[in-house]
Amino acid sequence: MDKSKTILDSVVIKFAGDSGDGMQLAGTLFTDTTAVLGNAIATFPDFPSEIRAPQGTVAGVSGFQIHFGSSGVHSPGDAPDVLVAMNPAALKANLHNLKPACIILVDIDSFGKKDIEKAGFTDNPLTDNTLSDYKVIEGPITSLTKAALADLGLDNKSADRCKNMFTLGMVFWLFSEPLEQTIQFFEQKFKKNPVIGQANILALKSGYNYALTIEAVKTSFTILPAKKASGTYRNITGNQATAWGFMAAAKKAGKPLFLGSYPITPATDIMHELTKHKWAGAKVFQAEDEIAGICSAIGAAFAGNIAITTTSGPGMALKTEAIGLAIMTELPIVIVNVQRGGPSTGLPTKTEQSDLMQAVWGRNGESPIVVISASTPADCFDWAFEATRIALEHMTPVILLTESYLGNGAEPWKIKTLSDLPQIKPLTLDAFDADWKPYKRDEAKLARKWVAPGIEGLQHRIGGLEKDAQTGNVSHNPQNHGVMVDIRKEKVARVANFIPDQKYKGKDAKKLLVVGWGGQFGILFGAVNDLQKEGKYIAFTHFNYINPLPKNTAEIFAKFDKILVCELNSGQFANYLRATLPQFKYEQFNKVQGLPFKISELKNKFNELLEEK
Amino acid sequence: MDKSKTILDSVVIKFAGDSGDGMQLAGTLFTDTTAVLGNAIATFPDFPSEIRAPQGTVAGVSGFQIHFGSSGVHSPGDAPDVLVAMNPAALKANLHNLKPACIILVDIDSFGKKDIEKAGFTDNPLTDNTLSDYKVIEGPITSLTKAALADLGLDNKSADRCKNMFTLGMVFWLFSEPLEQTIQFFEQKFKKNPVIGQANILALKSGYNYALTIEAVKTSFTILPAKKASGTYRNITGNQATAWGFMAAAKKAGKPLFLGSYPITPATDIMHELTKHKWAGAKVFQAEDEIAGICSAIGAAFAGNIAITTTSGPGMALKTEAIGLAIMTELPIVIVNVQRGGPSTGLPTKTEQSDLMQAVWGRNGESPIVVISASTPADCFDWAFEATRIALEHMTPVILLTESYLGNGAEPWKIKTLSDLPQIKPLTLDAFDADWKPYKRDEAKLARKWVAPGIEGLQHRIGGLEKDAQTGNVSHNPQNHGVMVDIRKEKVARVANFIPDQKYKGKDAKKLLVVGWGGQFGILFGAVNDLQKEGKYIAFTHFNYINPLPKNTAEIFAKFDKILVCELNSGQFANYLRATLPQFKYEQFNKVQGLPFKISELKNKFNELLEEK
Amino acid sequence: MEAAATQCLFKPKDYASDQEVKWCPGCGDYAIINAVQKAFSELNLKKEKVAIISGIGCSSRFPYYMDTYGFHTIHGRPAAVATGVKLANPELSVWMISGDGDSLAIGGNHFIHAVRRNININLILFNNEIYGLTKGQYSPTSERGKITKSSPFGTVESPFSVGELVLGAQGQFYARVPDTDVKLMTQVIIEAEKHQGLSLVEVLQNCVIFNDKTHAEITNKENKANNQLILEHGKPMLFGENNNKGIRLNGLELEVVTIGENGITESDILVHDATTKSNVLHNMLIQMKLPEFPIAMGVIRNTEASVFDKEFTAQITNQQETSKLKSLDDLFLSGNTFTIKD
Amino acid sequence: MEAAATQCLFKPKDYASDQEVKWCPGCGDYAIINAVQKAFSELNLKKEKVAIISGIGCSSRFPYYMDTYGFHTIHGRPAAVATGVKLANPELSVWMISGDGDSLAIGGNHFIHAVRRNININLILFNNEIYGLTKGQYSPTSERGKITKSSPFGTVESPFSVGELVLGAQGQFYARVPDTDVKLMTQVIIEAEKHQGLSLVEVLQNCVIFNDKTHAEITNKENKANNQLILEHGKPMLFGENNNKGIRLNGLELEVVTIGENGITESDILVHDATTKSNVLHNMLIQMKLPEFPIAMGVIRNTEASVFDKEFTAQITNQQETSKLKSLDDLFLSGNTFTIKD
Ligand SMILES: Cc1ncc(C[n+]2csc(CCOP(=O)(O)OP(=O)(O)O)c2C)c(N)n1
Ligand SMILES: Cc1ncc(C[n+]2csc(CCOP(=O)(O)OP(=O)(O)O)c2C)c(N)n1
Ligand code: SF4
Ligand code: SF4
Ligand SMILES: [Mg+2]
Ligand SMILES: [Mg+2]
Repeated sequence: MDKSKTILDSVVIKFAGDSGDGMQLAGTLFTDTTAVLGNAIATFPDFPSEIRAPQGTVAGVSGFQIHFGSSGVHSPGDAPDVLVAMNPAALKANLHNLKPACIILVDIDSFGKKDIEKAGFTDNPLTDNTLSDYKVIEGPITSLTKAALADLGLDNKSADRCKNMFTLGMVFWLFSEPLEQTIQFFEQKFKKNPVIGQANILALKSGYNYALTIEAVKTSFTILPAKKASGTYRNITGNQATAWGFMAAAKKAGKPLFLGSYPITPATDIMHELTKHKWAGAKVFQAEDEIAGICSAIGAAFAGNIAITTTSGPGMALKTEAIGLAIMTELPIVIVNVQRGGPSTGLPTKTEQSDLMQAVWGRNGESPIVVISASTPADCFDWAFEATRIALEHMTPVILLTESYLGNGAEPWKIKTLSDLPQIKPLTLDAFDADWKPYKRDEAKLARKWVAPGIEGLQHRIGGLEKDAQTGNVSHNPQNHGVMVDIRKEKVARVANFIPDQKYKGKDAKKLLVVGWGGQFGILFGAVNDLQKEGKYIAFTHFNYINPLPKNTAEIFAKFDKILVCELNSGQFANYLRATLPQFKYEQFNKVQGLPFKISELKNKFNELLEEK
Repeated sequence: MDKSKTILDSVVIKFAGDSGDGMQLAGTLFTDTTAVLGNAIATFPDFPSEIRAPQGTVAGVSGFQIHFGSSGVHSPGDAPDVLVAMNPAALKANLHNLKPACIILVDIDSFGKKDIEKAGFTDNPLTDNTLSDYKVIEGPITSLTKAALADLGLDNKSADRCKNMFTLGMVFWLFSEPLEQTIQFFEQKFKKNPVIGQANILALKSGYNYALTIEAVKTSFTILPAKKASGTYRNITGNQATAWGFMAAAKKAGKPLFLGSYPITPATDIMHELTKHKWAGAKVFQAEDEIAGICSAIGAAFAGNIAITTTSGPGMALKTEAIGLAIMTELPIVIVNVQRGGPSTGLPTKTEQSDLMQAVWGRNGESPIVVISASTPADCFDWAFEATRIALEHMTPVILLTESYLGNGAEPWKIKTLSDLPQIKPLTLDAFDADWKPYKRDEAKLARKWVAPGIEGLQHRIGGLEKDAQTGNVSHNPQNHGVMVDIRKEKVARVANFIPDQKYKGKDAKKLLVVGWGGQFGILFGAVNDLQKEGKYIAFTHFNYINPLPKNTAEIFAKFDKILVCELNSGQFANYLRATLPQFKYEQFNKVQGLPFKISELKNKFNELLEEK
Repeated sequence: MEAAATQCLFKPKDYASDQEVKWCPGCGDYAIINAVQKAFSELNLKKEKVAIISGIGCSSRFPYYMDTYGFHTIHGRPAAVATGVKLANPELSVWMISGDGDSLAIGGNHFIHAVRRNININLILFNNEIYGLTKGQYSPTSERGKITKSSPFGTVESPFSVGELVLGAQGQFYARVPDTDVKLMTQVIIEAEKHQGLSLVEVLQNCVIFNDKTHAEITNKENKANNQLILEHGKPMLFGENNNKGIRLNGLELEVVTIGENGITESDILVHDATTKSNVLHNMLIQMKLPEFPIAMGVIRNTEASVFDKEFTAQITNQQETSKLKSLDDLFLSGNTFTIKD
Repeated sequence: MEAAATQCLFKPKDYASDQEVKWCPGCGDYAIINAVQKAFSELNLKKEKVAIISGIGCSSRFPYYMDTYGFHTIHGRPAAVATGVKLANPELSVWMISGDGDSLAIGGNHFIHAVRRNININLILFNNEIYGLTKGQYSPTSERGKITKSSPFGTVESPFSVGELVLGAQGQFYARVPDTDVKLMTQVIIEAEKHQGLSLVEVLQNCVIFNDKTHAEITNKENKANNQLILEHGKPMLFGENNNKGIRLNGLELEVVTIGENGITESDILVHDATTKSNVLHNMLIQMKLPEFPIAMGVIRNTEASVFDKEFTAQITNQQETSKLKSLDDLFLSGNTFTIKD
């Protein structure tokens, strides 16, 4: 049977089900295939903080949203065009946020009376009028999966577990995507347990065939490949890209890589990734807590390694004191904060940008530090690399802010080879030099030299007490303290001389400048882009360098009538800008719900400001 | 012999000597006597971070400066009128900062060749022209002390230790002050070791008599008592006043007082003071670290005690995460940070105001907190009381910032009796109430009720995860999170409805408003006062409430042409104001040398701004 | 919100809160909460007199599920918070719930200090030898060589032995129980509450998701008779399917012997004394490892010593009774004061 | 800044830096630095191969006074920093200097973890049973009842026993020495450096200012023969003025006996075996207290076990040798990739 095809620019699919339903895997496998087809993609996994939240409840729903297409994919999308709902709770959790005429694929086997009640519906949403505006595809997915696997002799539970692949097969059919890559994945992954591998493959194929058989929707869709720069791509999450960026930086700096870290959601995957790569020399130390994580990194930096520590909000709080030590001793370490919802334990699995103040100012004493942030899953690679470069070439600790949204999100990464990347030149001194003093500085950067133990004649001592501006010996001299406070500040400020100018998009737009930072780049870009296409006077500038700001920042701000700072917090970057460039007036658009922006809510706000006189 | 007397308004004396020379004691005893005489006083102890820094070196000099008089005593003074230098190092350390025609009292016994070299002089400063501008009183203090005590049969070391009292005797003579109180002190203190007590008393008297005999200076001075409000006074340090303020607050709130703390300079004395007063029910828990200090306080607050934790910069850094927990659980605790020089270990015995940003913004997530600061040693009592009041009446953690300069400094305190103090009304619920919910709030303050374990039927659970706005149960709902972020912010903001208006001094002065906060009050006041007397258009406003700011702050700022924020850091309050009240332009005057401002440098800056067009 | 408690005794389920329990199906934590509720019921604890303090981890969600006062604090710090609770109100029955990561990784310091101070708190340590909540990294109790998400090539660290650490920190009460034996757990928890001072109950807990069957060799139905020695104070250390194997002291070493073999009789077998001050034998029992020895279960050490919160409070009471100062006004006016008259 | 080192052996004083030593006159720390310099000289350590890491406290000023690489870190964290140093460069001889507050109060967690991991670091713990630098508050090793600035009515806490805590945390090397015996200190420090894994040297150090004579009963000239048992591996445990008192095992308890009395001969006396895996007797020796027993000094435990930094490094080397991936380019291009052509 042939199916008529609709060719679409882009589509948003959301896989939703119980925590145990394997939605994250289904979503990831779909992403991998669609990425390989050359689509632009952006993903957004969203799951509860319990390991297996109570079955069948809305609180237990785990979701994976993917936006893919040939163009216009700047974010995982505001709302799905296609919702996969493995049970009533998954339906309930997403009902308030569906595109009109959304396709909803449900497993009717899981719509028993009890399930429906557990999800908080009073009636069966499939039979009352709840879904009348949508196209619903009902499939007895659980029973069909079991039937399909009947011959494999699996226990009930194992068979049941394959229903996500049955579903995925149906979705692949919907979007005319091939099964090969997913099949390979299972062959590879279950080499040692081929029955399970086969079961998944069989379920996948059965789902595909079932969709084909019932002609699940009148039309099925095709998405043409995106017009991307030529090159070789792979799909990558932000946390993986971060890990790889550090590995690349270590290679390009010619020093061993050390990570001292303590597990915390959503940062742990960076450690998981790095620890796989001992073959590349990565030294990964799982410390007893976050303080030991950063302190071991400081020790490793003192001993000449490229030292990293990774964490999230509460762990960052614990590292506060030790960051001060790194500032005082002017050792090059990179501190990664994959931000999550706060305060306190907050919303550990949700995204937020509310640790900016903590990064910039959250320490005792005058303790300036370089702060930079990544803006897409894939560019976490570049910003990890850049953070390391700044740390090593300016002898300063650097904070790299990413977000849960970036760390867990995925997009295609145009693969870099080592030869594409610039050399990093750490300020090491590798042999005796009679002129050297521990706190003597180079003139341009005000950085001191990096002298690791082992070199005859260069023995020296550093520490957290204020130090003499030349010898580094302990000094309680008041003037010297004043000098050192200024030097530490100026050293960080001068990083601005070694970074590119800030750019903005929207040449002739004088009316409104949208300012963003961090992981909301794609969404902000998308929203501004839409309005620019409508011919609105709107421009967009996105910051990755937070402290110091690029030198031309004021110049850009001066060009616009209104400046609107959009961020997932109550206005932290806006406040930082007020303190740093007080000559401008900043409007704010904020959201603190543990969720990314929606393009629609941004456009509303932009239009509002554009219409104001 | 009669001595001619000069009557002075105020005088600055500095006692300086080796760490082992007992200068802090001499200074304190002088202060006590002069306070009892009714003088206005302000003191500034300044000592090295080593317990016994190397004898005879400048690094080892310990100083105690006291400013006393009948009027104009707003600070410990820029520079001494009288310097006591027990050895060449003490002279060297202070030479750069003496009033013209300063009187210098030296122990010539300690001006041996080696001593002189150790201090870094090339020649003997007593015999070259170094001191030609000053009036030098040379006394063989060491040998005279020994001679005076010869009959007591003391060992050499013990006799030597009394030379500070010999010196103090001389100073008492200079200022026509009586010895009685000091004598009583020694009788009291050495009850069990009367020989040592007698030795000190004898040394004191001998010094007094020696000064009288040689007529140390042609004239000696008399300072008339200050015109102070009538009442009973005592001398008090900031740390002691802080401890007492908490004790008073606990009494007025009718709840037990709990302190969880870990020793750290310069905050430890608050704990030392409180732990003496177990008779008053103070529960003082010396924890294993700062984290346990605050966490035990949070536990105590949960259990219904008035809970405090005290620390300084690096310890504050360690408390960051737990402060977030107190914010999330909305428990009333007070966190005292006696600020010292930073960053990192920094300058542990020096003063600074550089932890403001950390207090206001230094946490992960949106974590608003009340921040207030004390401004004189004695008013630490009031601000500790007020911090407790706000914590209990608004169910919020409160940060109280003091400074090394306040904590160790002393001044007369007009003693309050418990009946002078207002009642504090904690928001407790003491019996079952069917309407109660853990996160239900009162309308005016948005505070929840304080329900300590023990009440039948009110069992409930709190924690660091985001919570439902009513029940306090864990909630991952995005909208609820947004609501809670706003409530926490608004709750802190509404404290502004329950505090007095900000005041300023200088009615008709539209030109320049000097803005200060924290412990530099006296010095700033003095400097502004001087210029106001000269008829300059200058006004002064000093902040104790930092977050929230008093409601009329913008109103005051709007009255002035220029606003100058003066603080001992690189501009933290100025930046905070820029973020909070961005409609004004703020000039800065900053000093980061571990030292308080000088009135002279402030006046220079003020005049500069006043003269600008 | 809770209905006012009635006067009658509580059934175990009366201690359950209205919140849905959210551990994974099959998690060992369920058995522990059952045992705690049973123990509370047998102890007839008043719900409002109980404060349950936890850190962060799967285990630390525990207080939400109990209808007592509860506090889910921050990772690693429950011992410090619980110390504050107990000192603030020594009348409360204070329970601390924590995981091997929470108490032995990040919280190790507060843990050893709470043990050293011997504060009267009951600490139930859910030892699943893994970080559950963060999805499966090795913990300080994971066995050497363990492959986890953060040790794909096996760990290169030796684990803590909880009991040895507790004794090394001057611990006075240590018990070990498997999550499979609710009856023993219940008994041990009751003993813990009765003991004055810090009572440490280590539960060998199974994490079905990230570390399934770690303790299986000990807890499996087939092995448990031979692989567990259930200690009872005053009873001989006998175990085995036929209860005929026993522990004998041989010099400074323990050995497993069989009654009836080589002339061994019951009188050769050590009798357990949990209350003896010396921790030498307690340590040896804790150190027994498979396959040579069975694993010692039950209350291994239960000794009397000064209790921190008691002495802390007594010192205050003593000062209140003996100090000359009676009011803050006394204090403020003591020492050197001076009066200015109008 | 340092002159280039020459090839010849170093004298003890060659290890001194140009910074003035700033401890109080009479402080026990002087003896310790002397012993360390002597030991370094005897070990012929190259100055540039030594990294000395300390926390905060009087004791922690130590690195400033040594002409080696040094790092005066933050309070309580030297074990974590030292761990990073050693893992980053296992070739270095890493020394950690710390106080009883630094390592057992705020730093307790890193301390027990460093011990557990058995990382090859030498840790010298200056135990003056007080917080010196902050001017005299009680520490976790202060004896119960101690009156200090923060305990005007005496403490109500039991102290840690350093040795017991070390063994409880799976420690493999523990030595105890008084600051009065530079010779013994030197020997012990040499042993510590030779031992592979974490070597813990507890020095009973006198703080003349805030805790003078705490250890005097043990260290006084008059008492030391009777009050110290200096252990040597392979030697009988003899002590006393006439070296005729000894330690005998009696069941599970130690006792002091006198040779020649009640038929006791040298063969009754225990012979010290520092290297035995079992820590039972080591623990008993550590627990000996005055007045019943002398205090055990010298190297009490010195056993071989897996060394963390060695295995950590070996795992990396092993992967480097066996992994199919040889360059980052290999990695980046592995798995699912797709190519877009122009
Ligand atoms: C300060 C901080 N660091 C890290 C985390 C992340 N975290 C949460 S629970 C946990 C470990 C859980 O292990 P365990 O205590 O053994 O409890 P389990 O989940 O196994 O019951 C970690 C590392 C956190 N929440 N806070
Ligand atoms: C984070 C932090 N907390 C507290 C302090 C204050 N402090 C410095 S040293 C010290 C204790 C010193 O005791 P110990 O480690 O025994 O060293 P000692 O001075 O006795 O040699 C304390 C509490 C600090 N510097 N940093
Ligand atoms: S992850 Fe493990 S410990 Fe956590 S709830 Fe699930 S089974 Fe239990
Ligand atoms: S205070 Fe004590 S420990 Fe510190 S240097 Fe002085 S004597 Fe030594
Ligand atoms: Mg665990
Ligand atoms: Mg000490």
